[in-house]
Amino acid sequence: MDDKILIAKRVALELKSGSLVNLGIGLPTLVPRYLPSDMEVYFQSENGIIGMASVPGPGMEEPSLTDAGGGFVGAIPGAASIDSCFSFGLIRGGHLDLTILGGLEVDEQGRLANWMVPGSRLPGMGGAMDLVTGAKRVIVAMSHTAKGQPKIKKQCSLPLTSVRRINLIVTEMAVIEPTDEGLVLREAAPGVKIEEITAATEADLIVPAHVPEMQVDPALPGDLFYLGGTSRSH
Amino acid sequence: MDDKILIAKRVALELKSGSLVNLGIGLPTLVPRYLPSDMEVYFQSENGIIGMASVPGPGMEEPSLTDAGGGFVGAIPGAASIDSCFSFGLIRGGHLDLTILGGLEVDEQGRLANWMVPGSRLPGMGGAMDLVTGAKRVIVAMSHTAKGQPKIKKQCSLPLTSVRRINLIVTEMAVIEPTDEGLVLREAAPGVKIEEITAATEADLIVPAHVPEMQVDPALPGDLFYLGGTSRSH
Amino acid sequence: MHMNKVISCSKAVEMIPDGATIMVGGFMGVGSPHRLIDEMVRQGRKNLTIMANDTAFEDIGIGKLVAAKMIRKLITSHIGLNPETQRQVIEGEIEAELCPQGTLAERIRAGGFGLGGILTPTGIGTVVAEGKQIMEVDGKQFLLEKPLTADFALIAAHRSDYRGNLEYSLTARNFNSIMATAGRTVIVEPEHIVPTGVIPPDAVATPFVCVHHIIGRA
Amino acid sequence: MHMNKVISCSKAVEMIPDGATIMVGGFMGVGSPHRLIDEMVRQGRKNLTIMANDTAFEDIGIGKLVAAKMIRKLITSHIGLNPETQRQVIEGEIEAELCPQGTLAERIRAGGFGLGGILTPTGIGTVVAEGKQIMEVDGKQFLLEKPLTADFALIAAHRSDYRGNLEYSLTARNFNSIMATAGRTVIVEPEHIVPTGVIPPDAVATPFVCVHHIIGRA
Repeated sequence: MDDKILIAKRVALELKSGSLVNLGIGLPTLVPRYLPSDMEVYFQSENGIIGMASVPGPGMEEPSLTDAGGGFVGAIPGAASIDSCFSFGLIRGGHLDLTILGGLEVDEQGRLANWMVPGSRLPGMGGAMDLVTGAKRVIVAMSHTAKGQPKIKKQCSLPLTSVRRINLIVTEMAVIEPTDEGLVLREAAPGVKIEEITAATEADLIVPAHVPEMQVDPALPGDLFYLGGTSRSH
Repeated sequence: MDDKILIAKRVALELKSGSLVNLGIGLPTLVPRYLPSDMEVYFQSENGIIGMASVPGPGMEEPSLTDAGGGFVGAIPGAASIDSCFSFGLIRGGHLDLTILGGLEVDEQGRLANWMVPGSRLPGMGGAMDLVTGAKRVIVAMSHTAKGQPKIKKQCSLPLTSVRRINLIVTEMAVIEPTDEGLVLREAAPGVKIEEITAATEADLIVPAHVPEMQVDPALPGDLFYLGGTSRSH
Repeated sequence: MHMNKVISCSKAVEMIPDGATIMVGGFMGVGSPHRLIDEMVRQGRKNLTIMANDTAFEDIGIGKLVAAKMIRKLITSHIGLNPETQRQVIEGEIEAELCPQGTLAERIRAGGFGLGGILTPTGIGTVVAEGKQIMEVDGKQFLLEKPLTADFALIAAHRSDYRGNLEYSLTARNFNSIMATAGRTVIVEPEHIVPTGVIPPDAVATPFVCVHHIIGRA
Repeated sequence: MHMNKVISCSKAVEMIPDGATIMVGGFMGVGSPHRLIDEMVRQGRKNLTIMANDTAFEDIGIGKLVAAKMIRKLITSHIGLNPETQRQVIEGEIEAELCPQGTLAERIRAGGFGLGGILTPTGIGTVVAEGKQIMEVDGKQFLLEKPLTADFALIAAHRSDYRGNLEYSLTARNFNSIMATAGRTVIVEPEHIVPTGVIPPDAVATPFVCVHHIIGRA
């Protein structure tokens, strides 16, 4: 199974019916594909729509209905448009149940760095700092390593996005939960040994006596289908 | 001429076409009656309407369209409804060109007290503190004295509404402008002597060599016609 | 299929315990949730902390909660048209915190939107500033006023869909849309309930995610 | 009869001097005033301070102002999808102040609504907090972020009436309705202009008193 699809399928299990969810650009937008069809989750795009959906079909793009990356999206019946103050009011005010974000680094205290690489990339934080600070629950969905180097480190070398401790890290190797005691290894991906995970992790991991295997449904679709996903014509 | 009508007619001369104006309860709501018919002034009611007008006629009251006192009003074509944050955002943010308010006392520095009488009346400040602090221009329209006692005093004995210096005081006796130098007597009402004004004023008045007579049009209607004015059925 | 948030007026009020902190929408009774207020009186709650722009009139809107002596504490901007509220406040039966109207609205919004307070010029140099922190920003003085939240927000709307998207009508909007962000449980009493999808996204003044319960037709 | 606020795009841009501070609406080009931006480029303004959520793409929206090297200073939340902006910032041609998106939106609103700043938890403990005041309110820490205003706000809307009441469409609203409160001169570029009275009071997202000029049909 593709790493990204594995991560997306596992993260999908964390979503609850009736909740309001914000998805970061990239990998997180794969997650809606793997929700049970009877589950109603509401997606917020921070540029101003609650109830985001995919474009209903080719030719039905609407220039005034896009996601935070500028890609065309659709909307569910009963969607609501809001301005940027209201959108971030919901985020900052604790109305957002969950945000799923990519990560560059997470430290041993569960703090995320995901918005800049000094000297080389200066994208700006966009909505990431508000999201990580304000959402009720933050899940980081990312590859376990980058160019062979661990991304879960004792200390972040990159600037932090927020000092708030995130709630869960899901990678292609493991599910890890930051706690008061430290980073706890909750699940290992199918076929991945615990020694492999600790070797690929710079931070200390607390390894419980029993670490269950990550359970995802291999029968669910395996193609990369992103919410939004329809690029603009630029 | 009725004192209130004299004051309302004089205040009406201060209004400018295209401006946004908020009227306090009572006397100030007489003012719109005396605007030239070719002048377009927009009235805000702080409970959430811009473009307030009188009820178009009997039987055309709308339960959801009222002024800040709960009386029925109407709306011009192109009126806009806003929530209380937006309404006071306009007031505090300097978007309101003028507010016309009643007064209990004004001090020698031009500071208004109009919201409470300790020990006897505790109505609450409602929107008055925001209005006096935030409006670009504040005109106090009030009787010159109360029970024979001056209301324009060296010091207010009542709690201040704001430390902001108001822009003009209009009474049935005079027009007075608070300035850096003090309270300047700008106009005297028809038939009122300057000694009568200074005698009815506790604060020091700066009296210029020439004090013109207050000019109002006696031909304009003389009946007490309040904007809003239609009480609710309670 | 989506979750149905509609409940009866009596069930809604049963959720509210004595001593609760409650925001109530409306301005002089216009845009107040009148059925919820009547049911509160019928069920007889006490020791309530009420946050509202005003207490309307003695026999209208929030004035009925005052008349029934259900209020222990009041955070409000105006009680001048309700002599019974003034009497209870002056005689110490109700503890009242008087707050300028624009400040009250912003404090509720700040509570709903996760801000640590507001910095307003309103009230500087007056009794309202007593005991509060003054902040100087770029040479101007502002009063720090703290955010407000509540256990419940009881609001009125013109229309709701079954998801809880709300539209308001004219001056009946007032504090309702703001309080909808700041109650931990938000209960709306709409004049009409319409099928989801009937209110277009751009007409929604309060998005459904802020609304927990919708009062059904009587 | 009421005042007609409609002017041509070129007349509007002629009002804007070199060195002006300008808020520009839009999010990745969606809901930006594209005709005004094109006219700014055509008339060739320089040394501008631009406040905007992002600089879109190199050939779209605010990206065109970047490409034409018209910007001296930028207050924004995101430049990641415009490599030319990143280049100009990294090479010091543009002075950039990066601001979290929710903070940027609130700072603009604070400027428009006369608040002394905002108190936000966002940015505490990060580089964003450097040099800024931390306020403790009831045991929680907040960053004091200052209000923003501008000489001009250039915004886009779906419909305007001749008075300047505005409606927006879906995610094209974004920063436009907020900036409409914070520009000393607010110029709107609507997709459609309709007779006054066509937009009902409850559908107005920006009331006419905030809007100074309306760009007429091309």
